[in-house]
Amino acid sequence: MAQMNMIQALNSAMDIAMGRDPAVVLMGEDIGYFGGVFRVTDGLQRKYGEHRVIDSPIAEGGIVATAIGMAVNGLRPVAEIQFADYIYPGYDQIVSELARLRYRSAGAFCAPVTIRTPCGGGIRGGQTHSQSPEALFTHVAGLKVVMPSNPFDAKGLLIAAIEDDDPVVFFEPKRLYNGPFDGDPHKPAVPWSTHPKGEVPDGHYTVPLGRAEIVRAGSAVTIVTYGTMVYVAAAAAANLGVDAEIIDLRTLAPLDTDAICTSVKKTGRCVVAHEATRMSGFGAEILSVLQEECFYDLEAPIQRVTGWDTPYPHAFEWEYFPGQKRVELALRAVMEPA
Amino acid sequence: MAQMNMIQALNSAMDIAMGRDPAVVLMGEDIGYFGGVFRVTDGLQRKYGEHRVIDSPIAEGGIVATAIGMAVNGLRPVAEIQFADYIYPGYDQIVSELARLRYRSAGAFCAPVTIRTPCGGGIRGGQTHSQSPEALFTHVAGLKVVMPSNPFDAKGLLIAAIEDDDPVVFFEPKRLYNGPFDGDPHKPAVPWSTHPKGEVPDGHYTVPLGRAEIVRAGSAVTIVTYGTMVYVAAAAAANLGVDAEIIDLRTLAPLDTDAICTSVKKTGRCVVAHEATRMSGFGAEILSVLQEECFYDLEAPIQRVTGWDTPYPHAFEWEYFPGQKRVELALRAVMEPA
Amino acid sequence: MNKRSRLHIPRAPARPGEKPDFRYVQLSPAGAVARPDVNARAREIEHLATDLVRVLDDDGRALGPWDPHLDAAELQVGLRHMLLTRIYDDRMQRTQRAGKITFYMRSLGEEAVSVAACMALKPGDMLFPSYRNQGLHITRGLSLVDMMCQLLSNTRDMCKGRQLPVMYHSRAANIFTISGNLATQLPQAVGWAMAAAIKGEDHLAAGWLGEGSTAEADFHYALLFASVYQAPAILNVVNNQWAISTFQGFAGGEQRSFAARGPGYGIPGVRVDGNDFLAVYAVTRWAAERARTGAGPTLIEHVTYRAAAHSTSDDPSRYRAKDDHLHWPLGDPVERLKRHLIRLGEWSEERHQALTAELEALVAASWKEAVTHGTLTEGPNLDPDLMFEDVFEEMPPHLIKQRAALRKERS
Amino acid sequence: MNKRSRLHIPRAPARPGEKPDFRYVQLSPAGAVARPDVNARAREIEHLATDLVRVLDDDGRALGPWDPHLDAAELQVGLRHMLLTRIYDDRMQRTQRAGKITFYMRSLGEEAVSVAACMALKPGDMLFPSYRNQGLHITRGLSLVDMMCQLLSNTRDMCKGRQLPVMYHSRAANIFTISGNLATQLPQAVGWAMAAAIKGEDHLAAGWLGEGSTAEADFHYALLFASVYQAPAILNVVNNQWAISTFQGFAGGEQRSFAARGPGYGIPGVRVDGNDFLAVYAVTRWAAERARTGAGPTLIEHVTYRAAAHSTSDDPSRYRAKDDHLHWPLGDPVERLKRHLIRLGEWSEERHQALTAELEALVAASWKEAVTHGTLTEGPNLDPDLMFEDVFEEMPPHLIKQRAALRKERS
Ligand SMILES: Cc1ncc(C[n+]2csc(CCOP(=O)(O)OP(=O)(O)O)c2C)c(N)n1
Ligand SMILES: Cc1ncc(C[n+]2csc(CCOP(=O)(O)OP(=O)(O)O)c2C)c(N)n1
Ligand SMILES: [Mg+2]
Ligand SMILES: [Mg+2]
Repeated sequence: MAQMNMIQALNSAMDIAMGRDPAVVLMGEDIGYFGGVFRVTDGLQRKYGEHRVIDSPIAEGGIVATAIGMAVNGLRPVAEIQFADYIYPGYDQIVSELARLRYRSAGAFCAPVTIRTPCGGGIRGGQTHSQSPEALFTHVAGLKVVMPSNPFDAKGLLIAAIEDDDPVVFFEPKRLYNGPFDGDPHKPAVPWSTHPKGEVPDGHYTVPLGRAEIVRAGSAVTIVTYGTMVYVAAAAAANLGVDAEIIDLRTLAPLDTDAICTSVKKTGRCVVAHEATRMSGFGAEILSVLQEECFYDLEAPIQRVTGWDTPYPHAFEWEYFPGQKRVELALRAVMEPA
Repeated sequence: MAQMNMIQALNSAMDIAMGRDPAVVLMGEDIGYFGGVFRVTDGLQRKYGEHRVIDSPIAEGGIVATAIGMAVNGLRPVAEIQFADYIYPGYDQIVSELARLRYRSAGAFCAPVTIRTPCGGGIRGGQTHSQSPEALFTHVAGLKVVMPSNPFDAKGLLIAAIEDDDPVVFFEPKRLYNGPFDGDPHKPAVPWSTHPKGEVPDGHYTVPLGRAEIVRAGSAVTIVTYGTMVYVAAAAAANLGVDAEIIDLRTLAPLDTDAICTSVKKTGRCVVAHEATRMSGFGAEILSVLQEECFYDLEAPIQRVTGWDTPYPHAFEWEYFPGQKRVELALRAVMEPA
Repeated sequence: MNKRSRLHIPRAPARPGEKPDFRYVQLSPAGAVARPDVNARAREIEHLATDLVRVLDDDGRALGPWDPHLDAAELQVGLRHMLLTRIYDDRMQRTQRAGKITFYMRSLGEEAVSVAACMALKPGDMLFPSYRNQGLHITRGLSLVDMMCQLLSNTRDMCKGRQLPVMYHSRAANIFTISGNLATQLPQAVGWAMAAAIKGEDHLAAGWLGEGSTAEADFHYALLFASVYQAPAILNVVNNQWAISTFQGFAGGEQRSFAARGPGYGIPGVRVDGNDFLAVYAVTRWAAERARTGAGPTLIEHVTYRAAAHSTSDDPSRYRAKDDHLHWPLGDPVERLKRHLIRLGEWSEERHQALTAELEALVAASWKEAVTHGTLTEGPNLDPDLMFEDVFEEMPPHLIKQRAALRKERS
Repeated sequence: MNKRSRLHIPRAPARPGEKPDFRYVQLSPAGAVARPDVNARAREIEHLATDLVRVLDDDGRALGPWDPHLDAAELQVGLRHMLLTRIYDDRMQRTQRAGKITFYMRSLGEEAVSVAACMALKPGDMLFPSYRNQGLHITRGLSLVDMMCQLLSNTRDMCKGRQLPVMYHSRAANIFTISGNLATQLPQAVGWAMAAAIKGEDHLAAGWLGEGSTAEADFHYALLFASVYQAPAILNVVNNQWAISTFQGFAGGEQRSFAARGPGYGIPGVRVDGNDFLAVYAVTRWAAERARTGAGPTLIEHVTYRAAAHSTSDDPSRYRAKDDHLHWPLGDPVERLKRHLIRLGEWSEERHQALTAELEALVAASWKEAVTHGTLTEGPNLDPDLMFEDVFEEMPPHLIKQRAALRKERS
């Protein structure tokens, strides 16, 4: 076991996957010689060569398209999109092609491509380095959508994603790269070395796709969340002294319906939290599933805690970010409904 | 007053808008000389010339991008995307640029672009001529999203969209172009001339954006829907003899929360219906808003009626399409919950 | 808004009621264009993007350095594939008109583009077709019955009912699944070729798209990635002059040939007479040799004409001069190869008629067999449960639930 | 996977620890390239995409047909704008290092690209810059205080706190809002130019993007639409050799110049010495005349060097040879224009020092004023209510509600 931050854990996942399977190749902007703007692929080109860790032109659409072609020819490409905010030029190839290849060819062709991309705010990145566009992918049949919240899961999920024969869009909350973050920008940064999930096995393991984790058991209310908000939610619940059961979805699609319904049936109350904008965010799907499955168990309306329905503004980072206070207000509302 | 089908009504809307404002220009694939593959722009190039009704290269991204530039230079472009299934190459320009221009420049620049695009199934178009991707736009702050269900609304909403200073994505359910369609493919086609909403004023009028319409008042259950499903829902309710209040949203974003909440508070029961795939579809947002606002009024879980979470298959068009039977089952479930 | 607008609008050479006018097509005489070494640098052979490589002249003679010197048997096979493609197209068109299939797209007049190119490649080369390359499938020997079952979305449909007619594929024959979204297959072909290079394998990838589709971003990505990584790929632009109702000028063909895009990226671009079986064969061979010897990608513009409607949903009399394809200066690919073979003494009108009859019978027999597996209106039908398969490798819980819901709905 | 891979990987000429090596840059002597008529057809002037238009030689002489023959006063203004840009950059970089702004991007060594081009255009021409064109804003006379307030996201920020530093705009000065998404502005510029043509107005649009950004689809769209409609647009590729850590070869610059993309679309492409104020001015003028006389768009590749880091978040010592910009064969734009002026007898070291001091004082004074409107850490601050404005023209109910929720959260 080693201490790893999320960057190191992701790097280790790719290292392990490349070591085991010569078909695994990496491609992306600045990922090769330089090792990536967040250094997630650091050292891998030196180790595996320029033909397996490929610097690409700045063309997200071309990256996805050629990754599909490579995958059809037997490789397992892991494509990096430098920021999730820049994934849209690749959107057509992801939605119209990557997601549907297997279906339209009735299984004759498939493309086991993993698309890694840093998402989320909290690093003063302004509106084009802070987005959380996961809901734009969960609406697309044929895609698996993953967002880890810690180094251990990040490595296990990334290996699982690479080994999976379905395409996976893998979001990395960049604010968590170096440590858990509870939403308070004034507190000193906490490194992963102080966190149990910063203990990461050196070798091969997987965290299965499609399986949520209860990161804190509780009985008073369920908080369904993922990514950075796992820590914000925990802090908010602790502040209020609420015995919250906190579920880290880890995989958004396919959704682990059982896990969330079991919990909400037990607690009868629920808050759903994510960083992305509210309208048509993934929270709406979670809420809908719970309403459909647990209606008679609910003692109060499920509350959504989200970013606002605006772009992510540079100056108002912390007013935009769904911090502890916003979660607390939601918890209060769901605990003592008006 | 004239009898118009939806194609004629949309054509008339553009004709009126172009006649009143020389800044209105049209652009798209096959829209000029040919008048569009659905003939929605028929005759307009002859009337307004090749510099205002512009045949474009097959480049949806280029169409949106140049439309933005034209709008910034004082024009009001109406861009046609030939099928909603082909909007994705323009997605980056829509999401990253069109939707955010006003915001990022603090109002110094804006782009009053209307993007028209035929959507929905029911014409044996298979997976790439049948999609309903509206939820991919409702999640994007800064866009207005419209989907009319009849000629009268289509014309009034399109004029309103063109005159609006915000960007509008305007979905046209192509199965409704020639007549209302209640989901039964075996019944003979019904023309708009037999329908009151096929009566369309010749001149200028608007149907305001952001306002839903109660197309049938009722007390037993609310059906919130839009597009083709308006007629399917009505037929299903009639089949069951349920006194349903049917709300046609018309504008999805901004959502007319008041209209749907008022109705659901009255009926206590609700079915939400759309053609798009279920997971993270716009139905999830509607359901979530209702759950948040009307929790204590609900007597049964809100039911979603949707397309399945698969691509739209050619052979199984009617098994995929959310027809009367699917709505009936949902109505039953919400009327007599298990 | 009173000053004169300077917006330039490309103009189609002839609209309905006007006389067909193909003077805009730049021609070279058969045999006139030099055939450079496959290792020539893009910059040295830019003329290939402006000239028109032709081998067959109007009298059916094969001329000049691009003559591939195929033996008669090969030419006869080529003729057969082209003729079969045409007869198949014709029959399926009528089948659609009779309401037996929902949709069809012919390749009338463009058969050489697919057939000759396919014959010039090796079976291990991967093909990424557009919807108008049925000649590839026929040349690679797909069974007509299988193709027809796809058109019928019946129980033997290779796509399990999921795709519109003509969206074939064949894993066994190395033909990629056709997309309804234009141009997407081109950078995928380049990716496939990159993988072949990474693995050190000797296969190349060839992709096809219409000239109208070159406007899409994917064409640019394909050229760019192919150039940067010198991928063993052949990128084919089928310039049949029309994209539905839109003339090629709107795709940028007015200012410059489509082949000329290549040199801009450092990729040789070759303009070839797409209705000349020998020329298409020779240019494809040349490009394949380039790819296989590590000389990199080639862009080929096939100058041809869409003699038919865009699809069964289209009526070209609304936007172009009637029967204009009869005036097309490059003639008809089947007729031209036939004339050449007759001139060589290796073919005759009689043999041609016999072959035609044979192929018509083959198509008819295939159709008869295909419909036994079901039609649109008559069973046997595909099981709707299939709708939920292949979305993912394993069906996730929410789709199992939806499948159950559909079963309930249908019960 | 044992055969030799043929995947070609472009190689940077020098990585850390290696000697800078710029032999790959194709040069032409100053004055050597002919200046064609503005109405010459793209095909006749393809050499411009390979040659390098230069006016100033190493001794500061202006040579050849592209010499724009500017008078000394204009040259002095150009020098002043370039120097101010550099001093502003330098100061803002240090300000970021001191933690007073979150982010900054310098244009060190590329000042001529923006300043000379801007001076060659008319005030009514619309500019669509990238993030490294601050010379445009400075040349168009934006107040430094306004620019600094944008960097500070303070109460006078033109963007109301919504954009990262350097994402300026000016409606009054006809400078479009900068996007964080690369290349998107280029086809927008073409659309703007199309509208000018539709309206019959005499303005042109000019857009800039980095050579790395040319890989994006938007560059292709821009060239295509500009070509098809012959839009009055100038498309500028600033080839500063690097895109963050990635050498220009990965954008396709290894096989062919970026200017050469133009001819592929029928658009003249001109390769110009981007560090030569006179050459950039002359080429821009030529392109502007083309646009204004209806001769259509022009693609200009400015060959220059990113002397600084990509941004304050970047450390180039990780990926390129140290101090390599000192070996850049085209020198420094400020130094070259200064030498030229001195040679003309219109400038001196003393005047240069005085000007430097004056501009440093101006920048310092501007900063002093800017911070009175607030900094990152000290007020006055923007009202967070502003976050909900300008999403739409009128605030819709759900945003009014969210604004109320934020007020409650902050109370
Ligand atoms: C992305 C996308 N946009 C638009 C369409 C609609 N469409 C189908 S075929 C076609 C014309 C294509 O013309 P071309 O590429 O020249 O091919 P051809 O039909 O001539 O073989 C269009 C616009 C589509 N299928 N995909
Ligand atoms: C669509 C998109 N993809 C990726 C990025 C991240 N990014 C920002 S700047 C940059 C390099 C751009 O290089 P170039 O175009 O050469 O401009 P330069 O910085 O050299 O001026 C990258 C990759 C982005 N901003 N937008
Ligand atoms: Mg065509
Ligand atoms: Mg650069």
